[in-house]
Amino acid sequence: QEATIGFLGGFTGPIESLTPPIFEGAQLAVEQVNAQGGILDGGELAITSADGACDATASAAAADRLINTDGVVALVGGLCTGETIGGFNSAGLPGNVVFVSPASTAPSLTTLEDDDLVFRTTPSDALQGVKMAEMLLGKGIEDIAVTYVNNDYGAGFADALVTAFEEGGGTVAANVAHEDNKADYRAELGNLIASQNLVILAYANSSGQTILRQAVESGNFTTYVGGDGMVGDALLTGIEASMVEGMIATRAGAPSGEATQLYTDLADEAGLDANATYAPQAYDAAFLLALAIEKNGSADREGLSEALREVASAPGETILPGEWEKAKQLIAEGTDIDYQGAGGDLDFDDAGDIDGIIIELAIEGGSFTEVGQID
Amino acid sequence: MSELVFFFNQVVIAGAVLGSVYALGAIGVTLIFGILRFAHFAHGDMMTMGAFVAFILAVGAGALGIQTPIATGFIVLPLAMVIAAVLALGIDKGFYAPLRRRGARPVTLLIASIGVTLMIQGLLRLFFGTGTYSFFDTQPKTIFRIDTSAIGSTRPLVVTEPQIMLILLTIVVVVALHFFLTRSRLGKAMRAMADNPDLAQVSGINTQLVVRVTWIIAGSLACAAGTMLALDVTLKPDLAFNILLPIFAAAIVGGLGQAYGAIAGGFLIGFAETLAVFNWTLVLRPLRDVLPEWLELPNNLALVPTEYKLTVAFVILVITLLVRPTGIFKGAST
Amino acid sequence: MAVIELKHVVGGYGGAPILNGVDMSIEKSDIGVIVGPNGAGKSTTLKAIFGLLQVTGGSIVFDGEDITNAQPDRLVPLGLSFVPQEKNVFTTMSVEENLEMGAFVRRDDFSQTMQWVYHMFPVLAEKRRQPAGELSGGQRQMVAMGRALMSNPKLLMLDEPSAGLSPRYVIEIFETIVNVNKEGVGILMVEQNARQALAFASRGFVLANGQNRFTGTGAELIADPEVARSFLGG
Amino acid sequence: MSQDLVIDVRNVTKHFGGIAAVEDCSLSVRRGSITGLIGPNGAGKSTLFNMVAGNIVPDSGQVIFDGADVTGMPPHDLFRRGMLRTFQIAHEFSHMTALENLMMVPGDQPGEHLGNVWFRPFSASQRERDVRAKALDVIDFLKLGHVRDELAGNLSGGQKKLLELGRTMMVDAKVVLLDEVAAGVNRTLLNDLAGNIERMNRELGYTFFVIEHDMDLIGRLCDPVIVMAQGSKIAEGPMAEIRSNPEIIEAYFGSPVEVA
Amino acid sequence: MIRRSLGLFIGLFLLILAVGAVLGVPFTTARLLEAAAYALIALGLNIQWGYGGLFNFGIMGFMMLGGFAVTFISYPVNPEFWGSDGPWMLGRALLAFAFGALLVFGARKSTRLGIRGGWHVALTILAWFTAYVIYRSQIDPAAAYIESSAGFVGGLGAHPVLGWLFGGVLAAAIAYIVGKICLGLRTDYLAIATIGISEIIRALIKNMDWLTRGTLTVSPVPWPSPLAQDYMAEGYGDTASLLLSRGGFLALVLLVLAIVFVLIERAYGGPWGRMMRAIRDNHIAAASMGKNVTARQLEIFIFGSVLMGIGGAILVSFVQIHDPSSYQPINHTFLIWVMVIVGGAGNNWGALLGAIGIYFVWMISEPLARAIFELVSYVSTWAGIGPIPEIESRSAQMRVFVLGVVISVALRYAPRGLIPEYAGPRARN
Ligand SMILES: Nc1ncnc2c1ncn2[C@@H]1O[C@H](COP(=O)(O)OP(=O)(O)OP(=O)(O)O)[C@@H](O)[C@H]1O
Ligand SMILES: Nc1ncnc2c1ncn2[C@@H]1O[C@H](COP(=O)(O)OP(=O)(O)OP(=O)(O)O)[C@@H](O)[C@H]1O
Ligand SMILES: CC(C)C[C@H](N)C(=O)O
Ligand SMILES: [Mg+2]
Ligand SMILES: [Mg+2]
Repeated sequence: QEATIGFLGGFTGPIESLTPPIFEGAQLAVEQVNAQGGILDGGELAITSADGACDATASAAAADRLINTDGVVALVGGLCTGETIGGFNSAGLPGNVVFVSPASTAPSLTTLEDDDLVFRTTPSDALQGVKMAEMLLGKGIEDIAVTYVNNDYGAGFADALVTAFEEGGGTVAANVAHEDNKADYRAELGNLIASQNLVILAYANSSGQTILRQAVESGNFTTYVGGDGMVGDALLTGIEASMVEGMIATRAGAPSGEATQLYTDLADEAGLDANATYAPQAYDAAFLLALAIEKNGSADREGLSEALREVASAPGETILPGEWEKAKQLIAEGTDIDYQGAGGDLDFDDAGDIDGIIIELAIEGGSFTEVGQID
Repeated sequence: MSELVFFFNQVVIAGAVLGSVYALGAIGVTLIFGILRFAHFAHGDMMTMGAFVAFILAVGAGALGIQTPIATGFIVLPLAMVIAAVLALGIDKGFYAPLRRRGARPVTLLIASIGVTLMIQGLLRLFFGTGTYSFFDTQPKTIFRIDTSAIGSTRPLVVTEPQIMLILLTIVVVVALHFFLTRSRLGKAMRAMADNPDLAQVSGINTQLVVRVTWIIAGSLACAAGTMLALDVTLKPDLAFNILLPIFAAAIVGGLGQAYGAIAGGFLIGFAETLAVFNWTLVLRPLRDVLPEWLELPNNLALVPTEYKLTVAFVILVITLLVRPTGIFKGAST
Repeated sequence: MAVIELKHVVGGYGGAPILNGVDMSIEKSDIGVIVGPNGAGKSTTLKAIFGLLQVTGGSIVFDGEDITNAQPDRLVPLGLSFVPQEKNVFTTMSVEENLEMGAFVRRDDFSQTMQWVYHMFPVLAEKRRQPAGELSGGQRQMVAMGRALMSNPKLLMLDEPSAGLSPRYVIEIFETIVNVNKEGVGILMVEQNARQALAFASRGFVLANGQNRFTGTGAELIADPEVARSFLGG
Repeated sequence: MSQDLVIDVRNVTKHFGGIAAVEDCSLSVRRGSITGLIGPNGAGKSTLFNMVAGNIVPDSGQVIFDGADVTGMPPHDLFRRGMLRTFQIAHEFSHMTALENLMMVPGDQPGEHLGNVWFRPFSASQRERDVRAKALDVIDFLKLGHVRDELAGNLSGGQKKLLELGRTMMVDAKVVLLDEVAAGVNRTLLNDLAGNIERMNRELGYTFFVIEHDMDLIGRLCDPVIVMAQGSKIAEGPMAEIRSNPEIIEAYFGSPVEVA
Repeated sequence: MIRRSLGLFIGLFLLILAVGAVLGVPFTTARLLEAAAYALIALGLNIQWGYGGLFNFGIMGFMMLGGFAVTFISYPVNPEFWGSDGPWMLGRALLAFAFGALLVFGARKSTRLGIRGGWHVALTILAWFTAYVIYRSQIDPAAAYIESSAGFVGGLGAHPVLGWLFGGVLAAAIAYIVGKICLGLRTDYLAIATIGISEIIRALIKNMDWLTRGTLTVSPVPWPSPLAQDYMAEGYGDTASLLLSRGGFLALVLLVLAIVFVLIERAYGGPWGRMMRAIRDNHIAAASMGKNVTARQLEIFIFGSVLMGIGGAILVSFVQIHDPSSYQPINHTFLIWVMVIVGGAGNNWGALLGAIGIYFVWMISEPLARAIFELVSYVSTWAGIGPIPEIESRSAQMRVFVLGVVISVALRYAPRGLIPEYAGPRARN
């Protein structure tokens, strides 16, 4: 019996350069499932993608195609939060389809009415914001200027960060929203110079990069900080690396544990960048869905959400990235399993969120390098 | 004094740079409108395409080991402009000329140019993917930080090499264009044709030639504008499409068909955008101590919040049009 | 030798032909005047000569050269010049620039010609810097003629040059036309001020339904009672 | 005043930039007359018409129409009050057929209101038939029958002029302003037209205010004739009187052309 | 002409059938529904441009107004807001607004009191400024309060069809104001002014978080007809419920479209349409022939905008999310222009064909591009060059290319549109 899962992501639009590696992450999981015996009774697991364009409305049509034309069992995606919500509400909820987003981080997803169908393999920005605040305060940074892209992601993230930072005793000297996709942000930057520490919460392919470059050129700032949307090496094209050496960033990640190491090896083997933003999370999402389908015993949508919860959370025998054969075996035997992903433990709470790990990155020698977990 | 320098950096330089890009783009839009009577929507993507041409040339030059004192992007610009002009002629021949021959209305040409814009966008992404490129990957971008402590400022005056070049180029283009349009036979023929194509034809003006010249000018200026923009920011497939609306606004505010109008409009829109969101508190700060207690400076004294930045450009546009319905320089209309 | 010769020209605007076989022949010394009812094809005949519409039959020979369906930018340098009936000035350009455009195909110094035009129409000299769009109907007509004369044509074609002119200027325009003709420029014009025009025409053509009805000298046509009644208003 | 003035222009002035097109001009048109307006090119005749018909607002001065001050009133309101004009440069509706050009003229067509179109279609179509019949009559009279269904943009220059004139026959206007209708119209047809104008004046009581350069026509139709030069009225009287005024002859008529 | 139109519609029908066969009936139903909403909007533009010659490039703004309207009317009531001081404060802001409006109005009419020239201008500007300050002084705290206490004002919980109507009304009201200000402008100047206004509307809807939740999006917006979930709850199967629910919605939209279509066809065929064409052709002459050009253009502008508002509302109802940031000139305003021009401006059948046809092309362009790429990739692999990398991204990005080609080809062979405006004698009625 065969099964198809969908991938919904912004192949065009503001994160178009982040999307392909994320998709490859998901594909990697699917390849491994197929290489290790396939799904159910030897069927092939397929993955098919649609372009949600990081936009709620475009995503509605894309999700509709995946769900009602391609008939996918479940979906990895969307990436941007608006994309996930748009796709889910218009096609996911009516179609009773599980969405596992590897990247939608906005807090608004937590409260979405979803019939227990929406999950994510990355922690909410409610966490990332707090962690970022703690990290900055820990480094002795006492005042920041924040600029965020004016969407659910940026606004939610900024909100969490600012609250936490102020509660922790820091000063937010300026907090300015900006619109995506402009050629020039010098004016916005002019309103941010009240602090020398600039926090940019935006997408690397779009405003994030331009703002960073123009900030560097203006010479008004000394420290640069970015959120998950900024962590892509595309960010640094056209910026003299030495000027942003030491830029700090955060994103969801996993501690350097066994699972992460395993994934890194797998990715290297497949010729993928193991550090690509949200690629591990996408891998996890796809792998989890495969496990859930296996657990559910059929390529039906019915019951998948419970199955997903079961395979993802403790108790159970630990399954690590790539261990499909073992997992399949255990499921067949009726043993409970607990997937420990490349991006963390992945124990879903009631809202389908995970309590994840936020890692710190820094630019060293012209590219992002992991510094370690923020605790 | 720091405040003044800050103002200069934030408003004068930024506005001039933005204004120059808008102006260079808007000249092409306005000339095409004048001669061919339609709003050329693909102009933004012609700019991007031109920038990619320059980029390929620059990379090629780099690969050949050619080292240049100023950024290679500038050195290759003339060649890139020639290629862009040829491409523009090709686009006209392929997509607009057949429609003109069949006597299509301006709006049809406008929609055709939307078609062209979509095709260019698709092709650019096909060949260059969606990533960002920079002219300054291999060579550093020179940033001049002029120490202004002499006038008592703690901030440097910051201006980059591409910005200087861009402003210089704009001046050169403006002057050259002025002489071309008012002195040369061909320039006058262009104006005549913009005015009354049938009569121009009757006067023995080779209208085909005028159309070709228009595309050459528009194409090469688009290339220059795109390349300059890419040098100033970065190169990506949606580089100029995003500034298409302000460019059109500039052309319209200036008066369609009026080259000088386009320049004025470009700078008007550019400065409006930067001024509207400029935070006056930063300039007024030295007055902090003089001001009475009750008149405390708020944190943000910008005319509008930054999210309404583009809105300001359009409000100016609408108001200008209400006062002068065909733009500052009394433009043409179909 | 005829400066222009039309042989059984057939043509139109894409639909049914408007000209159904027009014959015409003008010497360099001639003033030819075409008259006829509205919609007869008079303007169309001039446009056909000037390559502004598709000629599907017959031939047009100018100064010994076949110019059937030739484009205007080839005809003007040959010495053909045309003043259309409507929209015949560049409204946004100054009067002077309008005249310059008339001399577009000339490479030599045309200031003499321009002086001559200003001399003929003193109003234009006064308004030389003003956009032609701001002139009164009659003034525009003068600009249009001036523009056409600037190319030093061998044959000047005029579509109702006197329309909208005050009597005094009608007279002046006609005098100018006669003078221009004396200097060796053939004239072919359409006129509704038919009596006045035929009075000095050496060739007259009455066109109706895209065909020649009567041909003769101006005086002959005026004298013909049939022509007078049907076409010249009694 | 003993005379019944339907149009009374009082001291109007209109400047375009630096040029005074009309300068402190006063003139009037008697009800039931056919008043001519002549003058050299650029005298300001058309500009004056534009001000009377509401297409241009005067800089100063007043326009009185039928006893009411209508200065600056938009053209469509003047039309409703019974004024109709033609244009020197034909203003046809080029993408509509000749017939439609005429059919759109009558005011107050019920079918021009969406409410009637949707909810009272009968009254609309009733009127439509009448309008059409009338338009067909006018078309025939103008000898435009063969181009009835041709787009007006494709008509010859003179045919457009005829259409322009035809509009005035579509409605019962109190006053009709004709701006050089004769220019470009075949003389034989023009004779018929002149006859018709006279008839409309006599039988239907139309008042005509006519700009014309064709002196035969003016002479035949108009009394009185007003002469304008450089933006203001310089003379008024019957044609014979005007013709004999040496100043006007010099400025306006010129001497006949010598035959080559 | 009739033959050709019929052929084109049959072709379109076949295209839809083919899409249905390849991509499934539920998918096709949904796209057909959206296409119908776009058709409504295209008809609105056809009225404005095709009949009225008004170069409206602010379609997106009116669609957004419709989207906002239906969200506001049909989204469930937010008790947190109504239980707080919010309504109070909003009421005050509303009063302040009314007061401000009165001030401005008064200043503009001050000529009656003999205040003229420079003083009049100065007074007007002062009135505008005072009104702005007064309004801001009330709305800013209200907005901040609502955002922090209740999130946003929520909806009214009424039936979505009421929301569509309100979308039309709201669009009409704004169109009235815009028209009053801008309709004096000619062609391209009007175009850019309306683009400007739609950008302003977008900025407002996107940033008035207290009213619209701005970029945080509102969902799910309710449907006017039963949802698939409802049918499922009644025990229908998955596919059946989906078909039933979408079919129901589609029927409703088609009904609206049909009514609108008949109404405007009627109007256009008669004297009203003739008058509008006359105004479009030559407004100076039309005015001299007694047509109140300004009023008529305003009428037509509002009429068209109402349809845009309703269409925008239907689209939001259907996708169930109101996301102000997903509105882009390129796929709202320009796409609709493409529909009307390719279809045939001035001809309602043309606009209908163009809207549905272009929308379907747009929808299938991605799978189509992907299929082409896969073929090429297959060939290149076979030829030893290797497969095309990143097929998914590239094909997603190529969809714009496909649309571009379709536009160019269509215009090349039918410059006046597939079913052009009929100019010539109209049937005797
Ligand atoms: N729109 C305008 N802008 C500037 N000047 C104008 C404008 N319209 C007319 N004029 C000027 O006003 C003067 C009067 O023009 P008007 O058209 O009224 O003359 P007219 O008496 O009708 O002449 P004609 O008999 O040649 O039609 C002319 O000198 C003309 O140049
Ligand atoms: N552009 C056009 N397209 C189609 N038909 C046209 C076009 N121009 C003119 N016609 C038609 O051709 C015929 C002849 O027109 P033409 O302009 O030659 O007449 P004319 O003899 O100059 O008349 P007039 O004295 O009124 O200027 C008319 O019936 C007219 O309807
Ligand atoms: C891919 C990510 C940058 C998406 C982002 N975290 C969002 O929620 O929108
Ligand atoms: Mg003619
Ligand atoms: Mg006049």
